[in-house]
Amino acid sequence: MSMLRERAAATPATTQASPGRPRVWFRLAVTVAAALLIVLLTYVLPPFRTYQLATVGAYLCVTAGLTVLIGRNGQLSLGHGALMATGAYTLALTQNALAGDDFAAPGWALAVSVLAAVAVTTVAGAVVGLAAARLRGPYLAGLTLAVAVVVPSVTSTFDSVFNSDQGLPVVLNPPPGTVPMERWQAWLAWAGALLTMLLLTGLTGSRFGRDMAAVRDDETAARLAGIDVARTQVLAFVVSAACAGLGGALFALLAQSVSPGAFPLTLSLFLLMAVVIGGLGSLAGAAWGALLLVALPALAQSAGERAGSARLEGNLALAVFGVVLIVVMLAAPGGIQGALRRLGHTRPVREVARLIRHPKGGT
Amino acid sequence: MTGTPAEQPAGTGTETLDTPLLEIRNLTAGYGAAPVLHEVDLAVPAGRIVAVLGANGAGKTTLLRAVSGLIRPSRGQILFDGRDLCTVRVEQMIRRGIAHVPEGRGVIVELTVEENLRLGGLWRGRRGAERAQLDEIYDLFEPLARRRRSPGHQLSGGERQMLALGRALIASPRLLLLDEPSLGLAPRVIAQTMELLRTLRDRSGMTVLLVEQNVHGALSVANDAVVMSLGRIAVRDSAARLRTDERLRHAYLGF
Amino acid sequence: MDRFVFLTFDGLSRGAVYAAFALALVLTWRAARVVNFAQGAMAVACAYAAYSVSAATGSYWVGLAVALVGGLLLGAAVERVVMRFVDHSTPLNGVVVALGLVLLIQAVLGMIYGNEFRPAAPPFSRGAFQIGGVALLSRFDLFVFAAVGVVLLLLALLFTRTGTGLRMRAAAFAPDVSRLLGVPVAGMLTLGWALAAAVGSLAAMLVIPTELGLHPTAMDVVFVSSFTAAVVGGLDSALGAVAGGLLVGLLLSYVSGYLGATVAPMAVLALLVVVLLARPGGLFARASARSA
Amino acid sequence: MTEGLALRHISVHFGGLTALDDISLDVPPGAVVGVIGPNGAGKTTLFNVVCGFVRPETGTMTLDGQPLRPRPQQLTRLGIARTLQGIGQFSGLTVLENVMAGAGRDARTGVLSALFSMPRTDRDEHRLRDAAMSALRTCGVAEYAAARPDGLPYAVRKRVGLARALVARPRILLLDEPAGGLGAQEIDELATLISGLHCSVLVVEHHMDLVMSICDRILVLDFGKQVAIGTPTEVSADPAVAEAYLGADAGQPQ
Repeated sequence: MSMLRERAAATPATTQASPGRPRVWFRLAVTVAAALLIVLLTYVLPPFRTYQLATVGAYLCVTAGLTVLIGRNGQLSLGHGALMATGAYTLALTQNALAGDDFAAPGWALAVSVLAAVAVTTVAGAVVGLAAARLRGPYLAGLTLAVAVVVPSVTSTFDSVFNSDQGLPVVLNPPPGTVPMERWQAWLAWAGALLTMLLLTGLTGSRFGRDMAAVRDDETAARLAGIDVARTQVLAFVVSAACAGLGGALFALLAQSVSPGAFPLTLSLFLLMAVVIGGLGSLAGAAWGALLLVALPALAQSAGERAGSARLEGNLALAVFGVVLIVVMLAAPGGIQGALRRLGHTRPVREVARLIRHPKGGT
Repeated sequence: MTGTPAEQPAGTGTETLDTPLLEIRNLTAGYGAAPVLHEVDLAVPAGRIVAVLGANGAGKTTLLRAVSGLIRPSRGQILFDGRDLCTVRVEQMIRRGIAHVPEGRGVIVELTVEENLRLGGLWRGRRGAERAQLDEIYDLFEPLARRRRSPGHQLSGGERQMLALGRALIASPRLLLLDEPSLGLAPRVIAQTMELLRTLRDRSGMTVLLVEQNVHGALSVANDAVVMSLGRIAVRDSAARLRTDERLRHAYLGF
Repeated sequence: MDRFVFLTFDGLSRGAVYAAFALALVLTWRAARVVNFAQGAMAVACAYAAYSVSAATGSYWVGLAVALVGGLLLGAAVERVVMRFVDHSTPLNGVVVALGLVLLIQAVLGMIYGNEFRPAAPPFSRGAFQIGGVALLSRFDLFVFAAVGVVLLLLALLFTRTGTGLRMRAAAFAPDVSRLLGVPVAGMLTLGWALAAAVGSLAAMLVIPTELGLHPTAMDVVFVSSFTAAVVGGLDSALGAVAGGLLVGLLLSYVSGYLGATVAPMAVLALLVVVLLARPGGLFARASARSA
Repeated sequence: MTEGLALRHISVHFGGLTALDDISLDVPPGAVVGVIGPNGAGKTTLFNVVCGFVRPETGTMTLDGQPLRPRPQQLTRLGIARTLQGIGQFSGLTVLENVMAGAGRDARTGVLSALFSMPRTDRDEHRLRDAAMSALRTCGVAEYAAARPDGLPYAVRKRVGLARALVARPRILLLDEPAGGLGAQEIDELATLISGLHCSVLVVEHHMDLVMSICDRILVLDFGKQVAIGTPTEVSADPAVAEAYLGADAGQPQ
């Protein structure tokens, strides 16, 4: 029974036992390699595929932030579509303001408006996050849901600024030369995505990532370990909001317009689905999720076209999303990334969950 | 470390005549991977009160939870009236004649006194306990009669104790599992509770498995007793003999 | 003043529907500790079935019966087939699965009926009675009040006067103790879901004719309003849900009437934020009654 | 000035229930103080008061003479750490990360530094990791550093919890039923471990052998009241203690 006798013989464990985070230079190398791969792809793929690739990159910004919030910190947000809209509209407004009458924005305007988009969304995220830190479970879900559905209402009420349902145009000029629009968009989107991933791996690999997981797993124990629960929750929300703002700004650049129709409630649900299916809390899972967000509708559309049914076309993707979401939640809570990681050694998840619910063993 | 294994089976004081009402054989059970009970053997003859004593964490509550099916044993057998209990669902236990008053009494505080009592007889019929049964309980526990419309959370500890007992008695069980009925009660109320158990046993032949921290209260009414320590039965003897047993004091106080 | 009176009655009529829908959310929450985010989609599915049957039979009432029975069955099915197997160790899981159901149900409805609005006629005139030149209530409004009132009454009777109601409450408050007392807790859970879904279907039948018509997402906005109502009331309180529903109905009516319909969702959000920040457990949340 | 932790006349009521009634207690530097009593005696409430989960209605607390009004997340900064009665571990983190999570106050860099992976953050991580490993070694569970806590034996998990408290280098360590769920031999080893710690310890425990062997002083509670206080010998000789445990009509066993 006693494991403690073994201890006497056990050599002090090596520190390499801990996974920790990969060292900076390693992550930089991976980022550079990924960037090279993306550039290569943009030269190989046809324009439409390149555009899809760009969309994956834009989605990745959002899903990466969202998976940190939901998976790492256990806070549910259904309002990230609205945060994306915040970023997108800020980008459009800033850029149009800088562009002047002839829509010829100077080169630095793009950088300024993307930064503005991220900054404004970060502030919005801080506001929502401060409220969210007081709320738990369904109350938090409900509040963020109300945020998600408020977008069209805001754009219609302040239509002199946001121009109601028509939305705003976004001008994007590729740099002069031979870069076609799609390739430029893909570069921009992936620059944002890779930067996001690089920063987030740094954050989640540090004590802040650990604090987030601790708060998620046991708030009381986290407080006793000296972790400021509310501050950690607000931090997670702010970070994920900044990512959503960047993603939204990139979406505006891809679509070259913003309108409330681009940020419906279903977008927020899709994002949630993507991070759940990809694998909650894992940044690699966020990449799977972003890929799915682009690939599944495309697959479903082509299936619908083949079936020759207009009704099927749009809805098949939704149905598949829904079923996959339910099945993943019931059968493989680790998502794709979890399944990949578990290949080899399985863990009886339900057993573990039961243990958590009855922590006190004895009478 | 604590006590010595019993040399004789339970009930050495007065011999058992036939098969015990409840028989636990070689029971190992717990939560998740870690067992709390290790190879427990216990026989409870019909019409007797058996006290289960022991310090916190000894496995007393787990033993009761295993009998009523709230946790499933990983090894061993539990026989009630000679029939296996391990395959019986928790919801069916009360139909078999087993009533379990759990740790913390299990009064549903959101429901009124009368609703809690009706719930005790609900397994029999459509509207729960009959008027006559309720009146019987109110006769037995007069304070409850005055508070029949009060929600459970307004009751005092003693009243909750009465309600929990009354709700179990409405089912007219053959075996009553009681988990620390004296917890948080004044000595006078504890004495009344033990007196009631004695009456129930003597008048209606009810069998009681009584988990207690209040050793002397429990031993004042029990026929036999076992002392548990670290998930095993360390001592078993007649209640009368255990009252003055040095091992008992040691199991609780370590000195 | 006339306008204020009209808006008040209109708000109360909408509020009654929100109250019913919020009550359905509370029923599920109390039975299963899950906020059923799929309740809107489930209710719309029943409404589609109802109007299909109405169209085939020519009778609104047969359709209404179909909606109610369909709600019972769908609710039971969702609990038995899906929700029962969700790991509820964190509230996140139930919410995510419910959202998956939303996507699935809305997609299936879109495949069957198409994603355009279909007219849904009310059984009674929506023209308002005039009293002293002031438009007060329509026949349909009266029908709404009557239907919601009957549901409230039936639920109140069920929970306070019947053994089944007592079992359901006991199972929700204390599952383990209830099992020891012979209550089939799993069955009560299924029943709770079934009842909640039926009440939700009724609410959909009452609100859809006053909106643009049938659409797979027709209940999304109603869900948000009703959820707000349930939260404002405190998710555990049936009375709170009714009060919250009427409050949200009135708020929306006044805001739409005086400030414009587009402002309404912002008003709902504002109400939710104010209430949740002041009382994170809702206005009618009881101080934790459980003590050892 | 009183050194160490001092509680004076602490009272707590929950509704009509008296959880703590005028309790005073000193935990001097280096001492091991035990709190015992039957179920519901108020032991955990006493801990919750010290940790700031429960505010006492009356009474004061001081730490080294300074008034103490604790908030749970600031405890470690005050030099107080507590283990939890249950397991209270972060199931999503490894054992090492669990312990590192308790060492946050050793970190010197902020969010921006972490976002941009500054070398300073790396150095922070190394420092935290070394501290955590050394705490795990002290508790004899270093070989489990890379494992998830969920699959581990109960005794190991209890020790990981202890390591997480120790890594904050507390001056006062609160142990909430450290022996709960452990076997006899594991309890003996735990006693050795606790006796070797270089801090004051306040321990709530049911297991009498452990309490009697490690404590310098023992406070006995029953129904929120102080029944006895003194050295293990004094307490075990006090008939009121036997009565609290064995019931009202407990005679002195011969």
